[in-house]
Amino acid sequence: MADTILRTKDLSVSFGALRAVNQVTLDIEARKFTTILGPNGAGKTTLFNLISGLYTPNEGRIFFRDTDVTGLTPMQRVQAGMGRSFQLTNVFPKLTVHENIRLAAQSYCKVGYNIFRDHRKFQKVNEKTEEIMERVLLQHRRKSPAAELTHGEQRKLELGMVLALEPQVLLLDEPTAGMAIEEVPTMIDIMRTTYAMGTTIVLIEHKMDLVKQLSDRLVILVNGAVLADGDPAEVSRNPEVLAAYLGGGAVHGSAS
Amino acid sequence: MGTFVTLIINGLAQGALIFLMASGLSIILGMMGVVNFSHGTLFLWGGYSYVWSYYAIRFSVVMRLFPDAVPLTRFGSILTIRGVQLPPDAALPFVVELGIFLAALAFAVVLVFALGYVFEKLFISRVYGNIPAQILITLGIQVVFTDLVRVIWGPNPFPIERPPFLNGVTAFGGARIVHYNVFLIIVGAVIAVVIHRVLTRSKVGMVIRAGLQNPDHVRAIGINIRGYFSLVFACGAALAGLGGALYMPLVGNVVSTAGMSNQILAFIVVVVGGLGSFMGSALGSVFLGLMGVAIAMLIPGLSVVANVLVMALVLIFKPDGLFGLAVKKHG
Amino acid sequence: MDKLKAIGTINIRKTAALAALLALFLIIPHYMRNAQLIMFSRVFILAVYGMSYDILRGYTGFINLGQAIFFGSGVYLGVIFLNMQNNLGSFVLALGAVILFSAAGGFLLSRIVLRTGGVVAAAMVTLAIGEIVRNIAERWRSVTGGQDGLPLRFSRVALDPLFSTRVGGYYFSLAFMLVMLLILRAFILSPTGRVLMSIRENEQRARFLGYQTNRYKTIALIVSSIAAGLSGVFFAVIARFANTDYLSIQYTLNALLITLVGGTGTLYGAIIGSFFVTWIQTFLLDLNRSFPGFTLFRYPMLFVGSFYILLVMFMPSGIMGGIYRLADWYRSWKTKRVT
Amino acid sequence: MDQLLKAQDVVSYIGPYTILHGVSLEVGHGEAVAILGRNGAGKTTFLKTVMGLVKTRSGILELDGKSVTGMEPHLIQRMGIGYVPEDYGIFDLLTVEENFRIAMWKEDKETLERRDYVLDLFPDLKLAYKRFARNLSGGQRQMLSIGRALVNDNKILLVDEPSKGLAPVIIESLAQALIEIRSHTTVLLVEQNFALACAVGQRFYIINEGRTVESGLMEDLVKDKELQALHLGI
Repeated sequence: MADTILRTKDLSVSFGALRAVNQVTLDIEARKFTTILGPNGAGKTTLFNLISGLYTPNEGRIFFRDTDVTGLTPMQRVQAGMGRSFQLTNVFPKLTVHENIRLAAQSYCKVGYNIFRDHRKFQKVNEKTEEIMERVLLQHRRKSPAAELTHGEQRKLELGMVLALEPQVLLLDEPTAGMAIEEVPTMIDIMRTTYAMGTTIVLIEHKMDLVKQLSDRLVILVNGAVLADGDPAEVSRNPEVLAAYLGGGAVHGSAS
Repeated sequence: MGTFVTLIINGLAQGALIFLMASGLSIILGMMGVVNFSHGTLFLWGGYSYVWSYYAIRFSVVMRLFPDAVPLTRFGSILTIRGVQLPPDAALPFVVELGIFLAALAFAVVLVFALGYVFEKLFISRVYGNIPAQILITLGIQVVFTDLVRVIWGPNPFPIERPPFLNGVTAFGGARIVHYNVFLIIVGAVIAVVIHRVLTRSKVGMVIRAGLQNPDHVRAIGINIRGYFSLVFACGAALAGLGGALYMPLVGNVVSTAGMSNQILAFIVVVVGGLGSFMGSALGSVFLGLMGVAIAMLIPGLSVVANVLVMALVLIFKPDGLFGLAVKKHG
Repeated sequence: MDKLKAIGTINIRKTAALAALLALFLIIPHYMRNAQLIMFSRVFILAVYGMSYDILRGYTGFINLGQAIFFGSGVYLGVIFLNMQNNLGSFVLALGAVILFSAAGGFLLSRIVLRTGGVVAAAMVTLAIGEIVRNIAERWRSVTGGQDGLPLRFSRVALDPLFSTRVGGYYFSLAFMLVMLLILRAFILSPTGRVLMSIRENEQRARFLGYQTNRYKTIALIVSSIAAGLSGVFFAVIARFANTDYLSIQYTLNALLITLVGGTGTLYGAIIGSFFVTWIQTFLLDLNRSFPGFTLFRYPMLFVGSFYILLVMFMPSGIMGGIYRLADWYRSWKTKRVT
Repeated sequence: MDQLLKAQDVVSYIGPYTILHGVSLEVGHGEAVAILGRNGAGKTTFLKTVMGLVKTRSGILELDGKSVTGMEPHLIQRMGIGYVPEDYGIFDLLTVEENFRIAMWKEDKETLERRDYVLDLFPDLKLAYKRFARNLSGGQRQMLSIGRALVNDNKILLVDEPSKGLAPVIIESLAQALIEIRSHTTVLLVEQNFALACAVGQRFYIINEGRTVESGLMEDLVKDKELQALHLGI
């Protein structure tokens, strides 16, 4: 059964004269792995920012599980079950890995408004934290401040924090960006397990090779609009897509 | 009707004074991202140095022209402020009085300009980009230099007079028009026009407008924006100094707490008018001046809290200020 | 295993040192002159005031320039209540009143300040509000005594015997500081405290973890206001006098200076900061007494303020921060030598 | 001495983070060189490092044989670098004319001639000359940014991702303009749009993880599909 968990309808946003996202209508199916691909500046991250509530659209609506979430704050969307990771690593740099994940787990367990009990005494939070650290393979770095992690480890931490919130839909913005090549496979593994556990994943990626082996569906975004949408193998053979991806169709002829 | 006119003129005069402070504060905030918590001190230094130099110059001029003039009571501590009583039927010619007044104003403005320049070079330039440190350091300067005023000129308030040629009242219809207030309005309007022209026409203005948006880009096109920072900060200080110098004769006595209370008015204007917007601070000043006078007349008990109340309401209902930001910064 | 043992010994050593320090503080008052007793009592109380500020600045990064509103109101409420009835009951009433007042004030302040979002606007607004409150207090002579201030009418406070002497006051202040230290420490170690820390680090991220950051900031503001208010009530008993200075920007500056000296984000630092600030102010006061002709000494804020400016410029993480950094450096140097 | 811009093992940092780990490249007089690489590889940071907007920890950065490390950005610019930042660096509160004037070192005859040349190159700007820059479209902003960097007697033009967020038609006209510009000015171009990079650049460098990993002639890269796939993800 193809039930839609996340839906955007005619979503548009402009910054000054630039129309960054232009009439995007997308149905994201539950428990599917959807990838959004596109050249730099195609509006992928902007689309995520609209969906997660960081920007307000000029036109269009966003639905999550049939509820209109267009007017909700980012925080309310997180609480509703939408999780997102950031393109630039966005963790708490001075706190340890354990504390970073614990904060996310604490939010999931909803014990934030506890003023006088020691934070270490919440069994449920502790268990959750350990579980997530295991899942993103960071147990051995638990005491390191996040700022001291390698870039790849920070990306895993970032993902771990999102996972701790147990979102129903996971928006991942280039989780492997800037990662050393040897670290990429573990990241893919983490995404695979998460997907296998029943989470719907929407991924923004740049690397075609990585995308083909993971996704059920491929959406190509160019100049803020959907250019192609469908089965990964098919879409990636689409000549229009190839042209766009290799340069927006511009400057052919003069390239030599 | 007469009362109404009086009220408007008084309010506009108040607004002009607040504007002198708020415009500098607002431009500095918009361009450099610095909230100058020492702005009130600069105002105070403008006031005291004007009063001191006015009396000092007048004293020596009168003593030279009229050897039988009588020196009057002295105020002050390290530096003293001494009045002089002219012999009966004697008066200084208008030109001389005007000269003394302008010289004292110029002295105050130049001194405060220099003070602002030194503050920027010595303290503020070290903490650009570090907002908490800016707040803390300028607050420290405020406390120290306000106490320094008390050390130099004594802690007690004392009365002063306006220059005689501005010290009149004209009855017009039912209205009592205080000449000094009209003078303040003219000064405020002239300064507003000058600032506006500088901002829109000159190279300095271009750099300021560009810097409001992104100082890094200005540096990357080959402009030493740090130099402009010092200049703009010092000019903002000079405006505050001018405000202080014109304020003291208006209220008729010199108090060392005037710096802080006027700084707070300026803060309220900047918050109400929208951070970093020149037009906002101009309109906000006029608004606050008129409102202050109206409330002082209608509900005197409320006058202390009214300003803060307005600010609180604006923040609750329109957090970006009544007149919005000139530039929305992205990110 | 070795590591665990090492942690154990450090803990035992630490506890022993703390116990010794506490014993010392319990014994010394019997060997001190009145002036020294008063000074130490002030140190303890101002330490709590400093901690209240640290909760804000150190744990949320929010700069409140109206903190003295709560401290000063505490002093006034203390004097007013004790002037009505000079006993322990009325002291407790004053504490209750100040908790209500500070909680309400902190909440109102958060409504106004948190709307603007920025540190800059918040600082400007709190400064304005603080000055207006002082202004009102100055004009409301029937209650506050205006610029003359409000003395505690009974020269000897006929409270609990503990309280009536300067030694009693010392113990009261010490106990107050210890209790507040435990409470505030528990607050910081609570889930709420952790969230506050994360807000200081990266507020947007905290929001994306599903935390309503403004609510947490409101909680921090209220807790901090209450702590400041309570320290004000205790201060009233030691100072035996209330005036508008306690509401003024100078007293906010004192709190800032305490956290600057002690370093932010460490409650203990406030104790050291408070020692330092109280000592330097007492020292300057003595100087003024010894050299009455010298005008400069009549303005202690001149020196305090200059010192403060230098501190912001050259030791932004505070004296304690500097010491921690030295300790870190020493530790790494030692391990480097071992390996 | 015949290298105009020379970078050797440049390491730069922002706060506690090291961004560039060792970038080495050379641009000769009159050359057009493209820097390629994936998102977040450090291309933009490299240009910012050249301009002094990002601090250098170690390494050599020279323009025309003179070291520029540790210099203030405005002094580096005055040594003869025209810089077109990623987000255009256009001042919204200034008119197009003022955006030109603020960038001019002096308003002499040659400078004004260069400005007129730029206005001929980008006729759009001529039409919008008295308008405020905030009313310009994305493409016009890019043109203004490039044009503004040309009004001074620069030795080299640094252009950061001119194609970003622009429509194909506009990218095409930009490419024509850049090809025209490279005939008289040295150009260092950072670009992700491979076609544009190929059209403008004669030589290339690839940056990955903050390091230069490959370099060569552009025509060789066009043929080498394997290298493209490895570093550019295409």
